[in-house]
Amino acid sequence: MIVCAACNHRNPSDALVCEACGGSLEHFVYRACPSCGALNPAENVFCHRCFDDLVPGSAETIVEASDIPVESFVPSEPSVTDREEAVREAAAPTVGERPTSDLTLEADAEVATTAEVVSEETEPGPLAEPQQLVGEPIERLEAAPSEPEAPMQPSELIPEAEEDVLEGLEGLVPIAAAATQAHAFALPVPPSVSETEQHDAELFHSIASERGPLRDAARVVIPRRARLLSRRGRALLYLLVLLAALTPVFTGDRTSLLLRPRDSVTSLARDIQSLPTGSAVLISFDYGPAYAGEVDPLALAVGRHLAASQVRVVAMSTDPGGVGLAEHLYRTIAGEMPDYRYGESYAILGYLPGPEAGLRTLCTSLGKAFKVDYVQRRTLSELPVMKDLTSVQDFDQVIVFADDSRSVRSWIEQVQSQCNFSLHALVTAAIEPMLLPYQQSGQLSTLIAAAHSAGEYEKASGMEEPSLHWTDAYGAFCLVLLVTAIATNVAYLRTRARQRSHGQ
Amino acid sequence: MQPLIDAIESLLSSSLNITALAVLSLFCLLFVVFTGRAKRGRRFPVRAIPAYKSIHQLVSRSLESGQPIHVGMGSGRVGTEAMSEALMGLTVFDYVARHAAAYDQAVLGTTADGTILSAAQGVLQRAREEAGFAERYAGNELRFYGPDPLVYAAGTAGAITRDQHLANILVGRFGHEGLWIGEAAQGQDMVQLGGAAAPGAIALMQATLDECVIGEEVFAAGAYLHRRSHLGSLATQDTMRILAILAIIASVVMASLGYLG
Amino acid sequence: MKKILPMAAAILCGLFVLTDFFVPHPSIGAVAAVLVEGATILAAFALFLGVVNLLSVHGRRVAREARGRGLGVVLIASLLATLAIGVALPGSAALNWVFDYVYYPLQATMAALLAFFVVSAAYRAFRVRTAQAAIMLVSSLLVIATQLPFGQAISPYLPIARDWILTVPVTAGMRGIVLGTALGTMATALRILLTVDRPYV
Amino acid sequence: MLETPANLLATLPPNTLQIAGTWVAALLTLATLSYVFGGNPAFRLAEHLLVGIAAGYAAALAWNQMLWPRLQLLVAEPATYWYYGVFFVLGLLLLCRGSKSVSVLGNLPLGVLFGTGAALALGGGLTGTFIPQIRASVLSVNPADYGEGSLGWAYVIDPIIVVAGTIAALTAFHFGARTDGRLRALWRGLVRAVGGVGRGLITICFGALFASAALSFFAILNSRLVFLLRDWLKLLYTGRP
Repeated sequence: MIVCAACNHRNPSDALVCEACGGSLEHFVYRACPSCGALNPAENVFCHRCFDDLVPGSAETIVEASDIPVESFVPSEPSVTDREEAVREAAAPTVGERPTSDLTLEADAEVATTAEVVSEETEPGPLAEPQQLVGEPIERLEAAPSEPEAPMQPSELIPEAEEDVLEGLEGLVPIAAAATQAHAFALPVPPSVSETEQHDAELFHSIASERGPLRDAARVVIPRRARLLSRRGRALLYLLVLLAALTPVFTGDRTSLLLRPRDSVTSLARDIQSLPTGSAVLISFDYGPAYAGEVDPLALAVGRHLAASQVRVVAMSTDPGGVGLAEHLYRTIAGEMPDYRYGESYAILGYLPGPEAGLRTLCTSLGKAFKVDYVQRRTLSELPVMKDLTSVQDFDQVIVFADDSRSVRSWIEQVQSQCNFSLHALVTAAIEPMLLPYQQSGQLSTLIAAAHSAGEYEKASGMEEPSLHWTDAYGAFCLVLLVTAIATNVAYLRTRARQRSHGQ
Repeated sequence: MQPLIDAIESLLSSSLNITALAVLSLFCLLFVVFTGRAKRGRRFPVRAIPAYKSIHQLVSRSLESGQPIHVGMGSGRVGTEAMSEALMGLTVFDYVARHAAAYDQAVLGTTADGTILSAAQGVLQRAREEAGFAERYAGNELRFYGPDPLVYAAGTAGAITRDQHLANILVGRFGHEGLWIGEAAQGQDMVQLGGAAAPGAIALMQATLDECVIGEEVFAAGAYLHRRSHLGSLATQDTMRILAILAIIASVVMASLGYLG
Repeated sequence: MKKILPMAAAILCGLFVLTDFFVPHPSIGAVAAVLVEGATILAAFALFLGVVNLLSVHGRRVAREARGRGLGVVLIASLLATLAIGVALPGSAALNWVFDYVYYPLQATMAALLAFFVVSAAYRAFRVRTAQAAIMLVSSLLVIATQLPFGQAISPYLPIARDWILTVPVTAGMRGIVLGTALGTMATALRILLTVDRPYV
Repeated sequence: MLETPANLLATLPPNTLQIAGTWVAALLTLATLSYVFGGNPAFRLAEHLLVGIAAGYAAALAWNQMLWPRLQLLVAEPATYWYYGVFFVLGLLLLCRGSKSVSVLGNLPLGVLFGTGAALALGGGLTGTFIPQIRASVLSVNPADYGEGSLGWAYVIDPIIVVAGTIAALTAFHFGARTDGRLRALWRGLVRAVGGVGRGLITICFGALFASAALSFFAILNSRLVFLLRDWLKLLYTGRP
């Protein structure tokens, strides 16, 4: 019985494809035990659970096989080399007709051939490769079916002892007497061992008892690459990165004077600058704590600019961690500007789960998406800041801070395509390349990679903070990457040269 | 009756939906035909993908050496768009777990999402039951670390480096955490394979893993491992690919000649 | 019954949600929206399953293994404490404190480790053994060089060069990957909807 | 029970908590960063703390934002929100997965999840990616559309690269490898050649994404160092708190 891996249907042992679902039975050749139903590897003769024999008749085979030495055994044809045939020949005279076993044999042979049909290909085939490889432990063993394997060992061992060598030896040694008497022998004196022999023996012992590295098994599959980076080399690289990050502390961040806002940054700053007092902006904090380090400085710069321009801000998030970040950020801004009050100047609506479906509701009604706000748990209409703001269309600008291109795409596809407004995406540098096409098509008004834009934005908005912009560090980091690239190739060339000289 | 008429009217009113519906019908038709053929055992030769070949070998080696394989299924969530990637992780786990179960050996699966965890629990329990060792199904062979991707990375890297594993297979929805796990386990000298569909993730993973499946290849895991019926979808994808390319060429020619917008 | 019911549920839910994509009708849309919302509810329950799993795996570690017992206790205690504070006092100062001073720095620093990992990965990926590695090295270094913060000061063409690389060859490559992925996603989804694949029974 | 310590905390001056928090955060940051020098007990402690807190925080959020509000709606207006009841029952069935004996009950909610997810993936993949991306690749390659004379020829290079590159990259994923017959062999050779070009483009794409991601990670590392140096050690000049 072969059990289908896909649908668990139990098929007869000669099936090639599952009777129920049509799935292939080629890779999973396991047999179900006829008595307890447990699945067994194909090469098992006995069930690994109840120890019943898996292939009907195999048990007798073995019983009879074990009888072989007792009866005078007729050795099989010495010329037979093929293992399978030897097995058959050996089994045939003793066991006699065994239709079931032959059937499995043929079936298995067929399985093997279908495998080859798929694999016959000029190029290392499709499912071909798998078969050859997985075939090694499972299917090849099956092709030489496990069932007659047991009789095989006696048949290989016995032929040399054509007669029973122990015949007539009974009673030669009086065991009972020997057992009751005290031993009269002294231990044999060990022969004197030469130093070389001693050394050899120790060497042999150490080799034989040595435990091989376990993962060698895996490395057979994918040859072990010469370890590219030693522990020390790795530590050195990491130290370089750390030093690169700390460069501005030593250099005083001189290159930040060279910092010039890019066009996209300038245009966003201009857009915000041109907003009249009292207009409203929706900000979505679609990033988690992991990437906050990158996005937060830019979000803070934009938030301060909005606060200074007296624009109403409504914040929300489609990332569970984003609400906490928004709150933290606005606590900072409110701490700096005493007039900036929650509920009047800004509000945090909360977390909107299920990006696609959730965002779609923003087009119709904010109140439907957010029953209450996040901080004061009041309904949205109770908040003064929400005056005349019922849906996303009522906002003058929408700014999305994101660390996942999917969330920006949801904003474009689910919200912006439904109701028109200008959408600014301020994202991590990692996802910026994936969103560039949307900027080109005009769906995104602005696309800014956050990494080092905070300083640029501060310059563009004229609200520069007297702090380091860390620009030296980025330059140093580029150098580190360049050094890495050179180092790895130099190391590579050296190993190759060494190999070549070894080869000669 | 009225809702039906409304529905048909609204269907006809949008051009995108007609195109989409036509493409979908074509896709379904091809899918049914090719899957039927694949089920009947019709051969469909496909190119070799080294990583899947290695998974086959690794599983055999794992059974011989008794060292478990770790399958990381990532953070995709069933019930959302990310289901497809998550399902491929589950398929690879299914393959590894069934082999491990039939030889009564250990396996480790990790995920960052509860829905995949519950599906994987079903897969593992079924595999153990079928092998006849239902009692060997223990909760700690499947682990949940999450739900944040980096939390998953930290938890998983810790789990696979604590115990000796033969190989680390990461298939499913991954982001930057693929790099995290790959590099953290790098010193452990275990074979690392994997794949993801998102370009941003795979760019990092292929730099750190020994072998990698890229983009669409991830969705072929079933066909290359143990599900012959999945070959039908590969044939469908190939046909659709050719049609899409022809459509692009034809439209580009039309657009250049000024017939389109 | 054990199999039929989940299969029927899968097909039925799938059909409703799929129809909503092609037939923009309010009543179908409402059913689909309920199903999608229901999926998020179920995901929330699944999260609790994950928490139970985490507790049991580490509980077992604490009970049976000598190694790492203390760490297991730390994990369980921090989990239960955060859960208790979060459920009992949502939006409280205590929860904010845990978020700001424990959760946030831990996660952000885990992400910061990626800066180190990316360099050691680069050491492997930038080794020019194949043509592919060479292409990868060149394109990486080009993009890195062109996105320097003071690039604009060095040459106004650097950002333009970067935009060209990212909008022409990279867009082409990415579009190929994305289209292929879409094909794979659709085929995988169809396998579920037509019950060729049934991972849930 | 939890109220008392919360009240106690509230009576402390606000700065105490902040300073204590900064110290805790700084020590945890250092513990995590110590992984640079290899695995060590401090990192393992940070790792376990993070796993525990993340799970607890997410579970609390799921309860507060997802389950509790809907449960209240269900209790308040069972006639309108009856479907929440259905999903709560399904959710409880899903929890049965945790136990070996009743694990089968979890199949039904998983069926719902897989069905919904498959439809979202199919619909989203088709209408969100497949068709729009094909449409986006339809660009005119006629130089006359881009400008007069040689200017047009210069500008037309980009759309040609994009269109041809998209086709090549898509071909790189072709699975079929049938080689019987001369025509098929020719086809296979074509697919392989075009796919090779596509693979090159994909690698360029990977290189660019790798570089952008590296920049992203480095920015995060910087922010942690800023925290350590400015907020904790107060070594750097601080313009504002």
